[in-house]
Amino acid sequence: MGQVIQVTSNKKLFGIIVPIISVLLGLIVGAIIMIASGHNPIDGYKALWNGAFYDAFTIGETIRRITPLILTGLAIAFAFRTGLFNIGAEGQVIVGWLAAVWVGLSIDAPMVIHLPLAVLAGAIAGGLWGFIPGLLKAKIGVHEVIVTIMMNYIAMFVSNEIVRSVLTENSTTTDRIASTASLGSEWLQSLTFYSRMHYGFLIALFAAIIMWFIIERTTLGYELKAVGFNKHASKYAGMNVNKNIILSMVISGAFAGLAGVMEGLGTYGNVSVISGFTNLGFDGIAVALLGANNPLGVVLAAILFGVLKEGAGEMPSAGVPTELVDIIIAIIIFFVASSYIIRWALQRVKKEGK
Amino acid sequence: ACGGDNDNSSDNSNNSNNESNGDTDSKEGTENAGDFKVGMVTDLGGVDDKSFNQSAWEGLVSFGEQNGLTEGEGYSYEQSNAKEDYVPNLTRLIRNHYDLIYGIGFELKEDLTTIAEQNKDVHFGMVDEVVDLPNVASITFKEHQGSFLVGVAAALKTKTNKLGFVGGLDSPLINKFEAGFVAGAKSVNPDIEVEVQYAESFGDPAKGKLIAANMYDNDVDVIYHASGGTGNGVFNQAKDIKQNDPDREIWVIGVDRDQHEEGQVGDQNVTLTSMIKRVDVAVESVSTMSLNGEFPGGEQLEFGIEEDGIGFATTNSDAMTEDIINTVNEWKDKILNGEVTVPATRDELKAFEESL
Amino acid sequence: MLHILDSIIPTVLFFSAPLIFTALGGVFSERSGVVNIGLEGLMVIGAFTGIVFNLTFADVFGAWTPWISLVAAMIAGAIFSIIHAVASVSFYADQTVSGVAINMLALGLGIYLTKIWYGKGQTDMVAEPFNSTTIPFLSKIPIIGPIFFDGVYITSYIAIIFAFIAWYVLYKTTFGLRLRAVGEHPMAADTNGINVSRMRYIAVIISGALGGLGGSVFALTIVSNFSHSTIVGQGFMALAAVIFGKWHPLGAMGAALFFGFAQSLSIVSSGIPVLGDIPQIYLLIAPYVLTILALAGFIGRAEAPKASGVPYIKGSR
Amino acid sequence: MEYVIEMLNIRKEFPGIVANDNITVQLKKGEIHALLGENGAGKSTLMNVLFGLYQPEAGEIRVKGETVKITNPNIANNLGIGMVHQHFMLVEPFTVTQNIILGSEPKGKFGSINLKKAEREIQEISDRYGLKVDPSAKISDISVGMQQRVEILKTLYRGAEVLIFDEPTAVLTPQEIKELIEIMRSLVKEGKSIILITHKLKEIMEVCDRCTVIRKGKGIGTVEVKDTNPDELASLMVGREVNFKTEKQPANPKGVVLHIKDLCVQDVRKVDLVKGLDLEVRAGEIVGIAGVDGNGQTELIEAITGLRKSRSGKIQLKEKDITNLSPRNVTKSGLGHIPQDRHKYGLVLDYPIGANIVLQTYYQKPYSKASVLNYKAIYKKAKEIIDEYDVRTPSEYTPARALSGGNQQKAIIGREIDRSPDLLIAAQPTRGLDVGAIEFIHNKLIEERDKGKAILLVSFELDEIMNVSDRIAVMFDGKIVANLKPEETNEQELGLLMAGSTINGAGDSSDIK
Ligand SMILES: Nc1ncnc2c1ncn2[C@@H]1O[C@H](COP(=O)(O)OP(=O)(O)OP(=O)(O)O)[C@@H](O)[C@H]1O
Ligand SMILES: Nc1ncnc2c1ncn2[C@@H]1O[C@H](COP(=O)(O)OP(=O)(O)OP(=O)(O)O)[C@@H](O)[C@H]1O
Ligand SMILES: [Mg+2]
Ligand SMILES: [Mg+2]
Repeated sequence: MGQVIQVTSNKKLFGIIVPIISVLLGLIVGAIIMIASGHNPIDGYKALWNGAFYDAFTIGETIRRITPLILTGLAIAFAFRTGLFNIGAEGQVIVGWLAAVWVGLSIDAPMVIHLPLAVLAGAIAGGLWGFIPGLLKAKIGVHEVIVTIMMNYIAMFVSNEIVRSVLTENSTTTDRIASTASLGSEWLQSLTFYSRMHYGFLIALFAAIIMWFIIERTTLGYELKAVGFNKHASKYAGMNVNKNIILSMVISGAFAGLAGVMEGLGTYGNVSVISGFTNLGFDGIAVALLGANNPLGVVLAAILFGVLKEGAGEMPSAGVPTELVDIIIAIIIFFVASSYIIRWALQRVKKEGK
Repeated sequence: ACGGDNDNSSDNSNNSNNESNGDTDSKEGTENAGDFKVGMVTDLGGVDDKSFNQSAWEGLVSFGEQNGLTEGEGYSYEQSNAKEDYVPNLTRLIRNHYDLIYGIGFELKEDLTTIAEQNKDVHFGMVDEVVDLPNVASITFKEHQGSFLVGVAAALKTKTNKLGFVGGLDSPLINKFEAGFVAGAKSVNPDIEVEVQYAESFGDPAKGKLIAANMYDNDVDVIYHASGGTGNGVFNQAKDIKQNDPDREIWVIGVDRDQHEEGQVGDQNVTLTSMIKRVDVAVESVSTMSLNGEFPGGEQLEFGIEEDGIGFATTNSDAMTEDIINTVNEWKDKILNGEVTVPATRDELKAFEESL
Repeated sequence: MLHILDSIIPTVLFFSAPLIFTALGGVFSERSGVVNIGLEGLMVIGAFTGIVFNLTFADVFGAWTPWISLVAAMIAGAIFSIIHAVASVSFYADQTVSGVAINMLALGLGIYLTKIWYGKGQTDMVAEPFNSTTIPFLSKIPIIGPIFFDGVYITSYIAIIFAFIAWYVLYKTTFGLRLRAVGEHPMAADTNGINVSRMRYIAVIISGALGGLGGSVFALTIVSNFSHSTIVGQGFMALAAVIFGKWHPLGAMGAALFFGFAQSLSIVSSGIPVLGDIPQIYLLIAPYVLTILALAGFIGRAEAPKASGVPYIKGSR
Repeated sequence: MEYVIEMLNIRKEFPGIVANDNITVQLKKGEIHALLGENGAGKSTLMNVLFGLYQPEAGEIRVKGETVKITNPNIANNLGIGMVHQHFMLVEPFTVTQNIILGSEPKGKFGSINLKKAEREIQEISDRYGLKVDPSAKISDISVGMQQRVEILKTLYRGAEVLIFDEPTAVLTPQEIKELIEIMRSLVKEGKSIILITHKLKEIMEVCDRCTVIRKGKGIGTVEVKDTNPDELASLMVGREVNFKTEKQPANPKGVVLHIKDLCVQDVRKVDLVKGLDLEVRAGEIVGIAGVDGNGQTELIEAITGLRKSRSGKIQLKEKDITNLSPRNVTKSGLGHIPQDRHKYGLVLDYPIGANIVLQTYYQKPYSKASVLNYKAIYKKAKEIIDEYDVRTPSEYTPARALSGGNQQKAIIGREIDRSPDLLIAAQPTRGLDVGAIEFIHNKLIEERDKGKAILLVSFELDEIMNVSDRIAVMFDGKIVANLKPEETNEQELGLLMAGSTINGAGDSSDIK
């Protein structure tokens, strides 16, 4: 028994230590790369820091950047927990964005009705975009990876078309949404020197709690995880496997749709024709995996990710190309994924110590 | 007035942002602008996009050098890697007390508007879009005029009477290119057909190549592209055909700047001409106005042929023969003296075609 | 009709070739039990290497440059993929995570180095890209000749030949038998004396080489330079082809050709009078909708190699 | 005496457990040596050490007197050691031939495989030892018995002199067991030596020369089989007396609980495997279904439990028609099911054992309220069942995967019985379990019967059927062909019935051949 308890407490400890070590290693490798390419890593990192935390404005922008990443991270993590790989968060973001703005533009209502309605529209649109691959997976067994990839492109083209021919008269950007549908806040903006920070971060954090609650506390979460682990046993136990697969994709899509809502009702207040993907969905994959597919992990990973990405904007002032940050993030992910080797090394060190 | 020659040199001069070459350059400066600071925020293309970001930056560099400014301090740019970078980039310049800030490209309109509303004491230049604020000078171009001229050139060059137009995103801006081009071609010969396709992307060379392959296969012999990186595929396809069949007469018309270089294949060149948008001229002139205290705030400056803001390239002298240049110039004069009003939208184009 | 084929087939071939190469790489990797969503990143490395090599050595190698560039890209892809192999085979990393990291790292590194070396976000155009050719004799065959052998890229045919070679290797050789065994039941392979780790390393490195090849073929036949927008999503399309093709080399090739065909068709259609009246949006989404329909309609359920995605830890149960 | 294999003082640890603690086994040339021990005693571990899959922490291995280090299976193969694993090591989508030659393929041109040569060699070996296989069949399409023969062929193909069989008979039908025993005998005759792990003492008595007993990781000793008897072996292994003949009072059947009428069920390939079957099970009786694997038992159970649609016919549970209801509704109607394949159906291996205890009831009170789980109640129940059914696990939070097969089975049985269903279907409930565990489970089934529950037992073990059932229904070709009382029949008769003969003479036997 004693043995077991020790193992689990070790597990918790490693759960904290491994990411920290990984981040440090990532930064060290980043420094080495900077030195190798003739830059001063101290200047580089100072710039990175300033880019993310220089003043209230940058902090506000950093939070703004983190917000949708939390949601796409949750979306992908949620699907993963059910054994599904949702590469389609990207498309779900796009349709969520579009739907939220659509409602934001076309309805006239007081804020208490308008804003929730617009938010909901985005979540539903994202959910719908997840429903299709979920349905095909459940009923016909079509691999969700292909369908979600295809749905991304469809989302982009359809959204562009709707912006152009439904929401505007052949223009590339819609009007601003009514203020009754906006997540923006004078107060937050005045606090952060007109950054685009908006109340969406509360939605994102709330979504993380929701996901935690669904997955860990509800019978639905129990079923979803069971289906992810073992379809046959789930069927034996009387669960509706197909329903769970579809539901999982729908919920996942709804989270991603909410990420689009953040952009549509918060950051931009409109929707534009896009010529390429937002990358929110793809970055969400990294966030989810870095966060070990659990809600708290996703929030932390999104923070790390957002801070580094936002900070990167300042790095050229030290002469360092912004892409250094991508390299650093990739290396952090590698080390987290290869935590086995870090554990192994730590255990070695511990043993030697004794 | 074709900008083709200064492109090559500027490619090299602005290409390193880590080692500032401002020190040596500033000595050449004739006057000193004191602590005047001017910056620009690129859209997703970046200052080396061989397109209007690059052109704008060349304008700033030229302005800076002439006024003894240092790169990175007196004049600089902020590169955007994603849509969400626009605001932080604009703000970074404001925080560093820039006096004049350009937003390059229509995508920045919304964000620049917001920031300009919040910073009424800072001057802004909005390139390619119109922002109606007292502290913003809107700089737009009459791309349809330039497109009209290259349309004329294409019509003179084509042997099959079939032309192609490849657009990036189907948007009012790119429609302007389309309308001008079609109008120009049909003005020369109303029987000319123009095949129009949009790739729905400025960065999909594979699609560009597919579209070009299809067009050239359908006897189109001149393609005008207004599609950024997608155009790479168009050039690629034209060059490939040329390489295999050097005698086949097929052409590409470049956009924004002289794309002669892109058309080189062996000792031949498939770039017939390019529609040149002198963002550099515009940026430089607005900067100068601002330095001299004549900032055209709240105004919409439309750079066209007249303002020397739009032109066409004649670098490929083998293809752009004297005759063609002369005819194009005749049409240019007609535009200048108001004899021809070039359509800028599809609706205007329809009317224009009916009037032919 | 013939004319349409005549114009579609060559475009299908050049569009599909990079996908075929990369998807074959994916097949090797996944058949050995290592999920590889890093295909996109491997293509990026290939495109980057192919272009940089071409730019640097065009003067040295002349007309041979594109070919040697491909080899360089294959080597670079192979080396780069070792990272994925080390993480997912030796360090038991979650293979999806490692693949995501590969994608980020490749793009970051490619652009970073481009900026350091060229001082700008994109390279110049290469002087020695691939050009299409007309294959002597074959192109003279009536009907088929002009459609299949006139104005095509040799690389397209190499891709198809590679698919058959891959099929042979996977299904007819001892190496292939072992590789597939490792992907289905690594412990069984282990008890039969097969070195599971080594097989997986080899498979991942092959996928790196083929992904690098795919990326460089894309860059050298279609784009001619390298920038952040050179490879955007092709790797994921290749991944889709792997699954669409049911993890079979010829299936993956078929899927890649299908994608190319759907794309070409949507472009050609807008020139055909009857179809030209269809609103543009339907043509734009047609390739993707067609893929989903094809999957739902005829292809249906596909089972991945059983052990794919699962690190093999000796002695675990 | 010369030993072919000596494992001396072997110690093997896993995190938190010593699986082998100073065990010594010595194998003589030409003998069949049994390895006996409870579930989790460490038998498989010891053999995996010998086969090079695990490295021992201490101890020595000698092959023909020479000390060797076996660091991987390749070395074991080269030393002439072959192993047939407890869980088969076969690549399902591959053919028999491909599985056999994998890793030592005869080479052809261009790196290809010389299949002709391979098939010839396999044919030779298979003729020599009477191991019938279909070389071109896919593993997924052949019977378990043939799969086992493939495993044996694999070792022989590699020239094994010493064969390790890890619980080979657990998954075989009686007929197949008979064949396997013949095969082992012929192997020994050819000079091979065999280590046999089995829980069936009868088999040890029948074929083995000596037997080494392991208890809780420790070597207890080696005995000559001819000098011992099953009772002694059992008590050596468990450390107490074991009662083989299940004690039970005569049944007292009441009303009909399960009533099946004219049931037809198809398998995946849309072939009828249950063909108009009629069956009744009453409250307070155990009905054992005897039959050779593949006569529709699996399909019958799946149809009753709702896992598979039936094509026609009617299934009634007490008063309720449960034909083609969903598994959830069937369960709710009062059915418990101990599935044949515990890993596939019985457990979510990645869930804690505690979470598995509520696999069918998680949505009910008190385990959840308004869809919110109540972990306290869940784990309280889990603890109860773990205690009552003697499930050996570090805690109720341990993942089910970490438990030994026997303990996993006990947890499943505990879960199913605890719900107190009117009808309990027990499919192969004791497969792979040690005698102690079997005794325990049989007693539990009888206890339930005595509480007035109906029990349907499906087993390929005639012993088990004879011992536990109150009534035996013989299933052949998708139908119940006979209803018998265990006291009034014997194994011979059952065997004949299961093979398709009718009770009185050769009436139907003509169309069965
Ligand atoms: N890979 C492993 N990691 C950790 N523990 C293990 C591992 N393999 C076996 N064990 C543990 O070692 C002990 C011995 O297991 P082993 O499989 O050798 O038992 P066994 O005697 O073969 O039992 P059975 O009759 O059920 O097959 C058990 O407690 C088991 O849980
Ligand atoms: N607080 C708790 N108390 C008791 N049992 C719990 C508790 N939390 C979770 N469980 C049980 O453990 C199961 C697995 O939960 P757990 O969160 O450990 O899963 P996991 O897949 O390991 O999650 P994670 O990714 O967060 O590590 C749950 O489904 C539940 O049955
Ligand atoms: Mg065992
Ligand atoms: Mg066991």
